[in-house]
Amino acid sequence: MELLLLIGSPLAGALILGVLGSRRWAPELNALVSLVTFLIACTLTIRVISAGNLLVAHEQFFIDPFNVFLVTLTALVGLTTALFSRPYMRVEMEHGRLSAGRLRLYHSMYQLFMATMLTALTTNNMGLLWVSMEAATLSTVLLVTLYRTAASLEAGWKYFILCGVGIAQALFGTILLYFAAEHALGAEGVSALLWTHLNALKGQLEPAVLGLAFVFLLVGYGTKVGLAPLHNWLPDAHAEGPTPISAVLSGLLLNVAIYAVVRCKVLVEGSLHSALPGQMLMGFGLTSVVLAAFFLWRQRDIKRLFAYSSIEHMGIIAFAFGMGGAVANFAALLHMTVHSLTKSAIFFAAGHAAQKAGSQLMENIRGLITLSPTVGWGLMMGALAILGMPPFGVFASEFLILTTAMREQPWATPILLGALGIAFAAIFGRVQPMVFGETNAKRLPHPPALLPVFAHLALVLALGVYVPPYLADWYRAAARLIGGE
Amino acid sequence: MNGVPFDLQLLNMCAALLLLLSFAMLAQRRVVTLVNLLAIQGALLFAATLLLAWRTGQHHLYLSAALTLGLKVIFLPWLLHRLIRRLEVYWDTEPLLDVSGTMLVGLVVVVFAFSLAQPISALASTATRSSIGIAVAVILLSFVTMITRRKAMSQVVGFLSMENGLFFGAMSATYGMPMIVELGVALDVLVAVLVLGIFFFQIREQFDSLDLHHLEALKESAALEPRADGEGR
Amino acid sequence: MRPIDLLTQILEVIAALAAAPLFLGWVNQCRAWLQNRRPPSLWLPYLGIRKLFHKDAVIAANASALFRLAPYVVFGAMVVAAAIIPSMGTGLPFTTAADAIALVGLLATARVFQSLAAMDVGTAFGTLGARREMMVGFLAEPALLTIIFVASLISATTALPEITENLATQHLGLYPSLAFTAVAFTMVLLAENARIPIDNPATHLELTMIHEAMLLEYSARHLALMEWAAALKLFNYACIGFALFIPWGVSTGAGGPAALALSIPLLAVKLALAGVALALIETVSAKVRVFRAPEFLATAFLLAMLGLLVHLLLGA
Amino acid sequence: MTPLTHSALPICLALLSLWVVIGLAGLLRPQSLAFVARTLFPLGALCGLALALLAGLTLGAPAERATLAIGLPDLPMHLRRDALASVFLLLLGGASAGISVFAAGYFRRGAGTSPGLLCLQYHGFLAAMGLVLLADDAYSFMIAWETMALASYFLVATQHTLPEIRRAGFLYLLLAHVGAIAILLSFGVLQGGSWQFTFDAMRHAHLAPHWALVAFALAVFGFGAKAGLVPLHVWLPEAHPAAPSPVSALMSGVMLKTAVYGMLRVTFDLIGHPTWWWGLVPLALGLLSAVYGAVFAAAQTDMKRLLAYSSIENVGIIFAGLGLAIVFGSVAMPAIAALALIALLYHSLNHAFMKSLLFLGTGAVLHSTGERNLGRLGGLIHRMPWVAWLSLVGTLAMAGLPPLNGFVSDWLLLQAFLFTPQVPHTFINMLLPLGAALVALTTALAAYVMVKFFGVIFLGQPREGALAQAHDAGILERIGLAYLALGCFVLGLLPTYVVGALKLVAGQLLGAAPARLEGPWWRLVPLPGRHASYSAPILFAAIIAVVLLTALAVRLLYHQRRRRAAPWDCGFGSLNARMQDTAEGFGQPIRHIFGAFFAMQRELPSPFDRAPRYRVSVGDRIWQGIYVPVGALVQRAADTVAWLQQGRIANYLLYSFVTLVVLLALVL
Repeated sequence: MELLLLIGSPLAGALILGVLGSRRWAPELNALVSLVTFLIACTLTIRVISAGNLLVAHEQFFIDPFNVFLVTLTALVGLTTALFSRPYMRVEMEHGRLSAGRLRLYHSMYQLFMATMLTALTTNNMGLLWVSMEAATLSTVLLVTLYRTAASLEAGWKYFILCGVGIAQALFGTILLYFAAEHALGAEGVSALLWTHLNALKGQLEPAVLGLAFVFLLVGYGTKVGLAPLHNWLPDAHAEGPTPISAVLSGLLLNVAIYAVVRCKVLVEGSLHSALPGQMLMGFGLTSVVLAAFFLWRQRDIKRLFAYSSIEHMGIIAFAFGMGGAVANFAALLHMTVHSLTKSAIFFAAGHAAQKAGSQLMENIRGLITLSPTVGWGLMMGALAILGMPPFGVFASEFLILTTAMREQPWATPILLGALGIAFAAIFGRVQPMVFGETNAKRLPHPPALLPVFAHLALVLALGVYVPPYLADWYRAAARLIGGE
Repeated sequence: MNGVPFDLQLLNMCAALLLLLSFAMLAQRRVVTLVNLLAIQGALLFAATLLLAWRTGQHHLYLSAALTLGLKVIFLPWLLHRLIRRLEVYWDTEPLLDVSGTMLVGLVVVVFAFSLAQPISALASTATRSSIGIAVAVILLSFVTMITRRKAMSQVVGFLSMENGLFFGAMSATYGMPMIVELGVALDVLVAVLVLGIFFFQIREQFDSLDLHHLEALKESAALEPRADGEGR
Repeated sequence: MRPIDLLTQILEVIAALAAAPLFLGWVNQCRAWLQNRRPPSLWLPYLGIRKLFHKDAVIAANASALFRLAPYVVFGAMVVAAAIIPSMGTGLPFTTAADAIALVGLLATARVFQSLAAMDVGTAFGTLGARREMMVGFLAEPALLTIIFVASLISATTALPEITENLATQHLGLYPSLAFTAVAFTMVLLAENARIPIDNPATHLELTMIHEAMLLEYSARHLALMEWAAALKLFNYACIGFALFIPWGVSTGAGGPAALALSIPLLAVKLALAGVALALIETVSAKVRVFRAPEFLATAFLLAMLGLLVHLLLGA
Repeated sequence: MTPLTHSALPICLALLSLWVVIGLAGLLRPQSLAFVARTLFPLGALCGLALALLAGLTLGAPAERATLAIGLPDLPMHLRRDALASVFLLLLGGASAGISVFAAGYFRRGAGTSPGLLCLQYHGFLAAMGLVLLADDAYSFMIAWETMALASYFLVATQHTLPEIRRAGFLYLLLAHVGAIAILLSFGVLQGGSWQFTFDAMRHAHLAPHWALVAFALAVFGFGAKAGLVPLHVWLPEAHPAAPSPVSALMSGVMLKTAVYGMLRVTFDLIGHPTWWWGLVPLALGLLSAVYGAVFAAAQTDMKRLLAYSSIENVGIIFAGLGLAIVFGSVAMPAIAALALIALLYHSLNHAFMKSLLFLGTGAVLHSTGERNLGRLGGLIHRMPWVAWLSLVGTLAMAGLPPLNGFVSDWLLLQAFLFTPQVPHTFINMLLPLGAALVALTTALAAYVMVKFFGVIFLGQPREGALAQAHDAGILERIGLAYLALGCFVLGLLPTYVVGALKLVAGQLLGAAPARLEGPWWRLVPLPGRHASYSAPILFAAIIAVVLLTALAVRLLYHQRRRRAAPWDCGFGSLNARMQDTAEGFGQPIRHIFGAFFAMQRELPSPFDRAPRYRVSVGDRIWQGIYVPVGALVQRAADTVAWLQQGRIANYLLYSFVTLVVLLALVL
């Protein structure tokens, strides 16, 4: 029941805002809807913790430890982002970069996007998963082009085409999956695409077909994850859209995509009994980390910089899932959590910074700490956190991943570490002069409301020094589900 | 082809024609003709679905056939033609690779696709198992089409023909997907095209042309001028 | 601790204080002879010191307390050093307080204070002298330490009396390593005591002087103490040389009054000979430019290290 | 006593958290100096003093462990206090107490970070260093380690409006992070297949020799980067001067020692049984750093850079001692190994006090003159006698002169060096005495450097008119300086007690039962059965006695008449301040002799110049030889990679297509 509400509330919100989205109080409404969604997600979580997995609506939807924590995370970040976008978009309106109509579009699409992501997370049907992934793309494409600048249009176009093509591959992969399933358990139609069923008898699925299927699925969903070399749309889309969208794209959509990949990997590994899928993931992961590190070295646009850092971290996560095993999966899940929290926080801060400076070019952003200490410290702390500086949570997950890598894949460790070092130099060398240093701009009249930033960072910090036991158990359960025996 | 029932022959015929069409698209430069080819592709797909439905007597296939007819044969071509007329994009500029070269690549791709589909067809119990390879080929060929084109419009056409290929693949491998998925897919395609429409106008008003070389500004390979203050190095 | 040892200790310090200027005078006399000059009186250094003590002290207007403290510290360090070096007997009670390394440390303390005092007034010459003195010092000190290492490796201790006793008592053997170090030591001695070829005690030619440049601002009792300390320094170095290279004749371990009595004239003889040798060296060699000084001292350092290696190679 | 020995660890933790609380309290009224500086910092100092006392009292107590509920789910935070940790806690608390008192008087309102934030960073830094010493598993160690780096980074960047300071901070944090990565790897190797990251697991892990070697090498790299070991030293002369002086003092005096601690922990405690020739690595690097640091220090013209380079020198000496300890310890000569170990620990303690003292001295000078360039200072002994005379103590100690503390550790180290003949490897027999000679050279150079430092700043005539307005340090600053100077004296005059305490550590690390100290309290004997001995109190007393006697004699026998007059100008013109040696001039012999070390650019005036100017800049060959090329390499790689992304959507589609095809071919 909660489940349907969970998806229903943002859908309803999308409809309402589609009509009223341009009103003065629309942002508040937007935040309110997100709040409702978040509350539902919380009740759902409690329910799952107490009662265990759920299967509802003719088994079309289900909740297990793996997706429930992602659902909560998504709802949470959705809420904070809505809160952040309230003042932010107002300022954008004042700067005249947005019209009322666009704002309406923005609000309703925002909710729609939430709905699609929640569906993708909670559906049990691989076909529906695909549909909602595609829908997620479609709902955000127009948000990326919200400003109608040349750059944003280009970004949107690339986003649309590359992800569209990618997702098409995923569809074919799904078809093959369906084919294999049908072949295995006879033509019982609908249920043949239900993940739970497939998972139950993954042993009988035809390896040859599943191998092919996995390649298509990996390339398809991997495009949305932004694994190099399929990542080319990502920096553009993340950099050119409005900041709240960048935040949710980096913080949530990537998670959802990698969630899809992992779901598929579980099935395929079950039938292939070979390390091939894992190796593919690791290959993609390493490539992404290394390439991203070098791209980072040349960035001049603040949002592009952090978009590439998202690619880097997706690479790390993919690598971890590729290694598999209880610890690695655990670490990967933890990393997904802290990354989405940190990265969205960074985008909030960066958005404010760019808004103050009136430019996303980093050499135009200087001396934030004197300009507006909260933004400055937010950006600095966020950057340090994302760079894996203790005691932030990112370090915890990276520590686990690296140590596991030393055991499982010693050859990869130096590569990873080298890339991390380069990324550190690149990002920190650019963030420092933005935060510190002197500026000729005048101090701001009113400090921006950065509650979301510091809320996120506080959470990340807490996760760094202390992972509460129930959360840990929850992660462990998820890891076990993913196949870390 | 003795021993093979007639309707099946027809099906294989459709498959062969689909492949031929993809090659035609690969070669074709006129955008309008491309759209027409797309429409024909849709029509063939419709026919194939109908045949299959009639042969296997699976009712949901009739529905999806209807969907195909409505969406891919009538609506999309109409929409695209309208766009073309509104935006005056009739010709695609010279492709990155000349026709014969493209054809050669296409040939290789087809061989690859067939070898790819081999294991699947081997398992398939459907009557149309042999045409899975063709479906894969169509998908990959439209991929190549998209790679070689420079006009946004023709890329879209390639994209749609890829969807057709997918549809055909689903058809020939498993007699189509579960209904709910079919509907979802159809919906997505519809929305996608609508979004595309909006896009075209946006791009147009921005660059007053749909030529993709306008859309090559965001890149890394641009030479960086030295940063304002030499920090971080 | 036997009373005889205490006696030796006291005698040594007194002898050092008393004989140091005399030794200086002797060296000067020898130099005069060798250079066919009429020799100055043997007692001239005493007279100079006495005269200085009677004069009024003239102190630069901007001199700090450090300036006036330094002479006493330098002098004190030299006296204490004299108490460490076994010039007559090896059973010195005080030597447990400081071994050879500490001795070098003491000399360094004296040098540092002298240089600081020279910089205190802030004249061109003062700082120039201080800089050159430290330059000489940082090359000479490690050389001296290395020399001592050789000796202490031979006799497995860094306590000076025991080194001496060790070298004096065991059967007369040839130590090639000591040959090297002896040469090195002579060079260090020349450099540290501002003798030709590094410095010329007899001149005030500004561009070349080191030691005198540092003393330019001093007068009266302070100067007297400095001069006396300089004489003591020369005397101490000579005694270190004896202790390391010609230890024979000092009253060792169980040596009673007789041995002590014997050691005193022997010391005198050694000093006399040393004075002649020093004068000879200074006469036959020419003063080198200050820029060459580092090379001279580096040679000393290298010779010492060579001695070290030779010792480790041949075990002797 | 007994209650202490059993509950020392909790109290330590309490004190550390108290530091954190004090730091946070600074945020209550971030702008109020009266509250932050005059109230909180003295509290922090008391806290440090308590920590030092506690550590000193419980040095000999058996090791205590504790496990906190925080940390990773499978790896809660393990803590352990043993003799080794205690010694460094003693160092931390003891030195920081004086520094904090000084800081209380030092921090003024001005540009840059607000006092409250500064207070938080400062005390966070202290607490992190303490936690580094107590951590007993890899995760909490890394957390403490990086927090330490981070806090100190923010402190370095206090004056962040200056580009060179930002550059320094960046370089510092980057190298610190790279070093941390190496340390992490080292731990990853050390756990040796048990995949338990507690130090206990590492102690019990049995490593294959080559793996142990890898771990050791990584540790040398990681901790060397923090300690400023050549060639990883480049950040140090940038970062230390950049920070406010109390922070420079903390970094130089205390933080570098945490690297030494880590090195000892890994080598003797976690690895356990190093092979003898490993010791040659820290030995060689240490000697290199020692000479390198001393030479560069002599050539500096900025007083804080000079001290920073001198820190490199001292770290070098410490690492040389470490090398000796490893060599001797692994050829079954525990007594001498213990001697070397004691020497290096002793030197760490000494350096903590004397270098902090000097850095604080420069801080006071900086405050009253606003000048860091030696070329514009001079004659301050008249204007600021307190600072001058207290700094003199540090200067003499740093120059390694008896009877102050610097000499004791040098003496012990040389004793250890000289005890080689029994080593079964002739190779080492050859090598070590040469090392001793190098140490001697370094000490002598240090004396040179220190004379330059003190003489140019405090002595002579003021080189600038503005110096006439210089004022002496405030009362709190004086207290801090005096405290540290007193520390130098105590460490110098009562070596037997210190050595006695350090023997416990040697016993813990080398497994050798600490031999009872022989000889009376006033005489230090390096090894049982060695006849060399050194008695600081007696020597000191003797010198004082002779000095007093002489003064008395002079006073009794002669008159005390004295006149003041202008200094002797050799008859030409009047002297002016520009005639004295500048810092460059004082460094000239060094540049002349060690020219090979430097990358020098000189501008010599031509004889016809109206206003002749002589300019010389001394560059670091290692920076130009290693770091610049590496940076260029990465840049080139980045440019090459960037070519992939040309903005053409067709290319991107091609990438996807190729990827798809390749992967399909893989599974086929």
